[in-house]
Amino acid sequence: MNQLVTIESADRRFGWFMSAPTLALLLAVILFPVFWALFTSVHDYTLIAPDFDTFTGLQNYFSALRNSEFRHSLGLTAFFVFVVVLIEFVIGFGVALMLNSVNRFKPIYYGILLCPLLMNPVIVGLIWRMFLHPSLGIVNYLLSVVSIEPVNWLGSTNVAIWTIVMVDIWHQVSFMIVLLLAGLSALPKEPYEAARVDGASTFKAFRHITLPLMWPVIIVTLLIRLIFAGRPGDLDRPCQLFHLSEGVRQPSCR
Amino acid sequence: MNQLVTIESADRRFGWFMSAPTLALLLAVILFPVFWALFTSVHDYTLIAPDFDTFTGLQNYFSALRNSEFRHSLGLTAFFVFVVVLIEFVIGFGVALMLNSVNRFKPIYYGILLCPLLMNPVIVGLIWRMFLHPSLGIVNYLLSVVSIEPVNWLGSTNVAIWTIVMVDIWHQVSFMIVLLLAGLSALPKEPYEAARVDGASTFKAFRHITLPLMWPVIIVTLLIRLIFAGRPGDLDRPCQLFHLSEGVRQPSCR
Amino acid sequence: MASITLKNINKTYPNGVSAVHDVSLDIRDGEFMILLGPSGCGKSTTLRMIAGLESITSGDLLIGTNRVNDVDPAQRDIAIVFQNYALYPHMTVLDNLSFGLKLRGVDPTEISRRVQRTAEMLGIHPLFDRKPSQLSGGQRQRVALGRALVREPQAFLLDEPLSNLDATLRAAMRTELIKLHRSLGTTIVHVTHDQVEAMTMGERICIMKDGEIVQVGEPMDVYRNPVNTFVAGFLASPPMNLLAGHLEDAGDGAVKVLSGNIAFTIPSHLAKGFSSHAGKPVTIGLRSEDFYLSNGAAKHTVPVNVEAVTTEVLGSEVILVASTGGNAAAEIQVRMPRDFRASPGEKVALHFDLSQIQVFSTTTTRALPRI
Amino acid sequence: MASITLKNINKTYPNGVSAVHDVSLDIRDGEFMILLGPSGCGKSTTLRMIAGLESITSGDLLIGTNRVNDVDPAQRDIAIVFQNYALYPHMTVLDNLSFGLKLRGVDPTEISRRVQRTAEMLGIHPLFDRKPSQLSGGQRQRVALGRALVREPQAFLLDEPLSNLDATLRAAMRTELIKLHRSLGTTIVHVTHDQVEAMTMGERICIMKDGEIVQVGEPMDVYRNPVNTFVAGFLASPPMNLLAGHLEDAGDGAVKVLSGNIAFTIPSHLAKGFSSHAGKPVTIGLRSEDFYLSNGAAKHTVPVNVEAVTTEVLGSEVILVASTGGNAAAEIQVRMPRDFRASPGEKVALHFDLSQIQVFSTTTTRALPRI
Repeated sequence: MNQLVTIESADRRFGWFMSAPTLALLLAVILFPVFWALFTSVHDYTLIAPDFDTFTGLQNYFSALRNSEFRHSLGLTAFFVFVVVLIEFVIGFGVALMLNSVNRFKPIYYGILLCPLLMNPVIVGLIWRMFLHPSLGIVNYLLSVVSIEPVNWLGSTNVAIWTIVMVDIWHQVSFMIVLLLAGLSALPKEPYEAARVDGASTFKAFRHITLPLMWPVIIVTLLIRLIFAGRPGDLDRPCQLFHLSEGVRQPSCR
Repeated sequence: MNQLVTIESADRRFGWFMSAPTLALLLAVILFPVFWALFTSVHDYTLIAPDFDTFTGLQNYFSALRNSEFRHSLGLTAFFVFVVVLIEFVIGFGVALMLNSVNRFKPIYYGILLCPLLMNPVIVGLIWRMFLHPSLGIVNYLLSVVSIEPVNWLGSTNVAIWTIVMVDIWHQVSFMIVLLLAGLSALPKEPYEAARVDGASTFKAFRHITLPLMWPVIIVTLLIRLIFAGRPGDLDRPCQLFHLSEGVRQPSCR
Repeated sequence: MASITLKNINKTYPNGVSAVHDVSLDIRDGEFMILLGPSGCGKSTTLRMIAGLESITSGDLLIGTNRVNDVDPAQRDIAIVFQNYALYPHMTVLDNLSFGLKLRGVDPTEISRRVQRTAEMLGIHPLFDRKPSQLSGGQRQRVALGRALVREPQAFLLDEPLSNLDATLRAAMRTELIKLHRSLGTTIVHVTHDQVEAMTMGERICIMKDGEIVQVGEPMDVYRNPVNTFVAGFLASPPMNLLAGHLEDAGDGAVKVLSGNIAFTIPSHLAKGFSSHAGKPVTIGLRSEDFYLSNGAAKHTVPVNVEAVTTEVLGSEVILVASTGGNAAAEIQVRMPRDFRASPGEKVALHFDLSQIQVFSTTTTRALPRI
Repeated sequence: MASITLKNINKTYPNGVSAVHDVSLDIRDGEFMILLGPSGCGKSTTLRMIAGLESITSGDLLIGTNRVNDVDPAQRDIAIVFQNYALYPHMTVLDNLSFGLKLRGVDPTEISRRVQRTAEMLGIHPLFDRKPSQLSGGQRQRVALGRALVREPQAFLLDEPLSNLDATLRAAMRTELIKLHRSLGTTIVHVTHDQVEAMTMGERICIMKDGEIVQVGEPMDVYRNPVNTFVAGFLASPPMNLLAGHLEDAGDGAVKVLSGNIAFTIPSHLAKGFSSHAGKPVTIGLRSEDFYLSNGAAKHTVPVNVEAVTTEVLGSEVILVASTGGNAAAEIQVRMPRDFRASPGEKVALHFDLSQIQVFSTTTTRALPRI
């Protein structure tokens, strides 16, 4: 009870009155464009004739959905987001679990993991274009060493989407690792000792203790990644894609 | 001592041997492109003739710096990053301090603050382009109401940089607020009570307790924002800028 | 130095929870007052209201003769030592000690003089350059105490400052605080849930329960004459043995106390007040140290035959846990001399000092007046 | 049930810190053994090595007759109750209790039977659906104990399980654990830093300091015959009074003990062993309960005149803090009857029971042999 009420309530009320106007203004400034976007989306609105007498309801959404190119884009985006986040999660959780059992040099691993995240996405695109060049790239060279036919990583439409998925994973998986690792290191240590004495194998401890305790972190991590991966043009994908391949043009950067 | 050594060391060694190869591979995959980028930057390297017999040292860097367009870009970027991060920090810390004294509805504030961050940058660009339209935009309309001359927000080069700064702050300040607010809520409550009894005013408590205790968080927050703001083409600026104004062309999206 | 007066103080939180209810207490100038009670009894809230860290819902708080309900904590000229010490984590010990004086604009040479003197008194001057995280629990406790002392306030408020120390250190700090109070003569209000601290340190004890004051008095007075079973059970370790029983009129103003195998006849000169309660159910209170092995050890002893359940050999003494038998079989704890031994099931003939018996009404839990 | 044998056990951490040094201890089948010592003495590390949570650097650990140094904790068939309880935070009380049995593939009806019986014994069956975060400290403690009990292991290891409870609950759990041990008869190893727990609960006490065993023995044996000043000072509250002094030969095998104003002549039948140490500096140990106000209270009493410094009135007894005066002025703490009072500075004539005197070599801190 003492912890909850640390400031005298009169003081708190005073502080509240002082900051309320500023906060209200701030929230208005932040929210207005958001609502504006929603508002215009249900009106027949152009900059040339900005009047709202023609409420069109979900008309704009329907016409977009009737457009087959848009549907194709939407499908590709959904597929891309789902695949990228799923693979990143599996790799990320695995690596996070491994790193969590390492006690020494943790800052070094964090540093290495953050490298791709900090890299300029333009450079990421250029570098991977070099690596994946059909005839001159190092990847096809390595494949030829083990006698595998060279792959047209960026030219073929079927392959290109997977190439993009791979590069995106390379670039973003660290984000997942770092978040999950933070969650893992915040788990209490004691239940694991209790489980060991209770007779739990490493797998059972993972299944019955780590997973249930990590649920909140897992869900938040997946949500964040889904939101970011689902924002076309966000983070770095558009330009990275653009630089990766002129074959797969990015609509938002056209 | 008990807390530090929670797993039997033999077990730890075993786990380490199991995960070491995977970790090593992972780190190699992550680090290779990074080093590759650094490596090519000091060689005369093209995809057509990918041989490294011509080590050029910092030649590439110098030639870039000799290019006046590059220098201009670099200067603009540095100015932009510095101004954006500084203003965001001041606003962000202020808002975080206010929000920290609010106990109820915290999740709602967090939700509102996260709205711009989650918004598609393309839409952000489009919306603000509407708002800032020289003759039809709401901003110039509101200015005209209080008898201020309309401003050419996006056309004039001198004004455009500040417009971009403003929109970027609108879009990204929440990030700063959320990080600083997390830092503030993690501060211990007790020293403030002690300081109150010791006779510290709100300002002195801020100066002598909040600031020194927040230093690590402040530095990390500033670093993260500097890195992200300094990544041209990252997050959403390039496309947002691109959509904001055809007048200010973004080099990485050309 | 100043007196502290609480007049009908109430504390109700915005959510309607009443933490402190109609508390009135006079703390005299220079007094060492203990607020004692189990956790959640409102003792800490009361202290925090005196400090000004909690607002007062209704009632008057006076420091000296000034009503300070709405005075800022900084202006009340009191110092508080928190349970978790609440040191400034980023400041050295020296800065922790001098911060309060600096804020008040005290002259630097005066600050240095006072800090030096206080630190020497507490033996913390070799620690001046350390941060709180580099100190042991006992050292932190001393720094927190030092921070309060250098201010030379009108009163010290101590919020369970000894509860995080180990037993040896706690005993030492107890003695030290008593000596400190004796040499400074400043008013001290000390919140604790430890009955040993309460008995040994306080000039008076104020026992609280559920936000209300149950009893206020000098330690031995409260110990010998608890107003109800709560105080009786709280103030000792092992606590007073409380047995369900009832009273019968034994004629001539004497009463008979019955509980299981126990049947005491209390003569009229000890039991004047009890007789009016004859025929009603009562709770009988027998302190563990009022039992003797020989019947000549005290006046008015009566025999009590019990069956040993277990003995706890503490070295310096033995606690006999024994059953009083009968239908209302209840266990009592008895302090025995250190060479006493009894195997489980063994019959032990004890003698109880009848002049020390406490009788409480079972319905109200309040002590029956003796006279 | 099984015995636990430690043979020359060492624990050295990779960073070279030696936590436990050459510990050999025989814990008999069904014994209640206490590991007692200050924090950092290696007692918890020893317990964790028995549990298998820490590796053993060298030496042999036997449970029954099997060397288990390299046996997985799950296979050792021991249960441990942790200081912080280490309950599974996401599981209900019922799941916490049955998890260990489920992992071992015990039949569900058998699990339910055992969990039900254990929960009833501990009174936690009404809490089956709660999460640990919804339990009070005492309830968590019971669930942690229950989780160990349902397993019906060969031995229980208790790592300060009572240290997070308040005084009343701790005293109750102490009694409950003793009864539990009596009814189950299982080997129990109990780590604690509380001398009251050690004295009352253990069949034997193993006192550790700095990673080594200092003394092993029955509680009263250790209490009466501490091997050195560390044990003497650790095992009681207030601790044994230790005074610097020296021995002189008094002829006829008797010795004279001198410390400040104190001068005792110890007759030869008590002091055979002491005389060989005559002329050397010694530390004299006087237990606080061996002082009396009348000289007939024990054989061999000798007068001690002290000056009262302060009195701590505990209700059931009084602790007199007094100065022995002289040049080597030292304070002693003396247990007095509850009606004893003395104002500061008052002279008090005490009588010490000379048969209880302890004499330690100042150089080695070890007790001088009495015979």
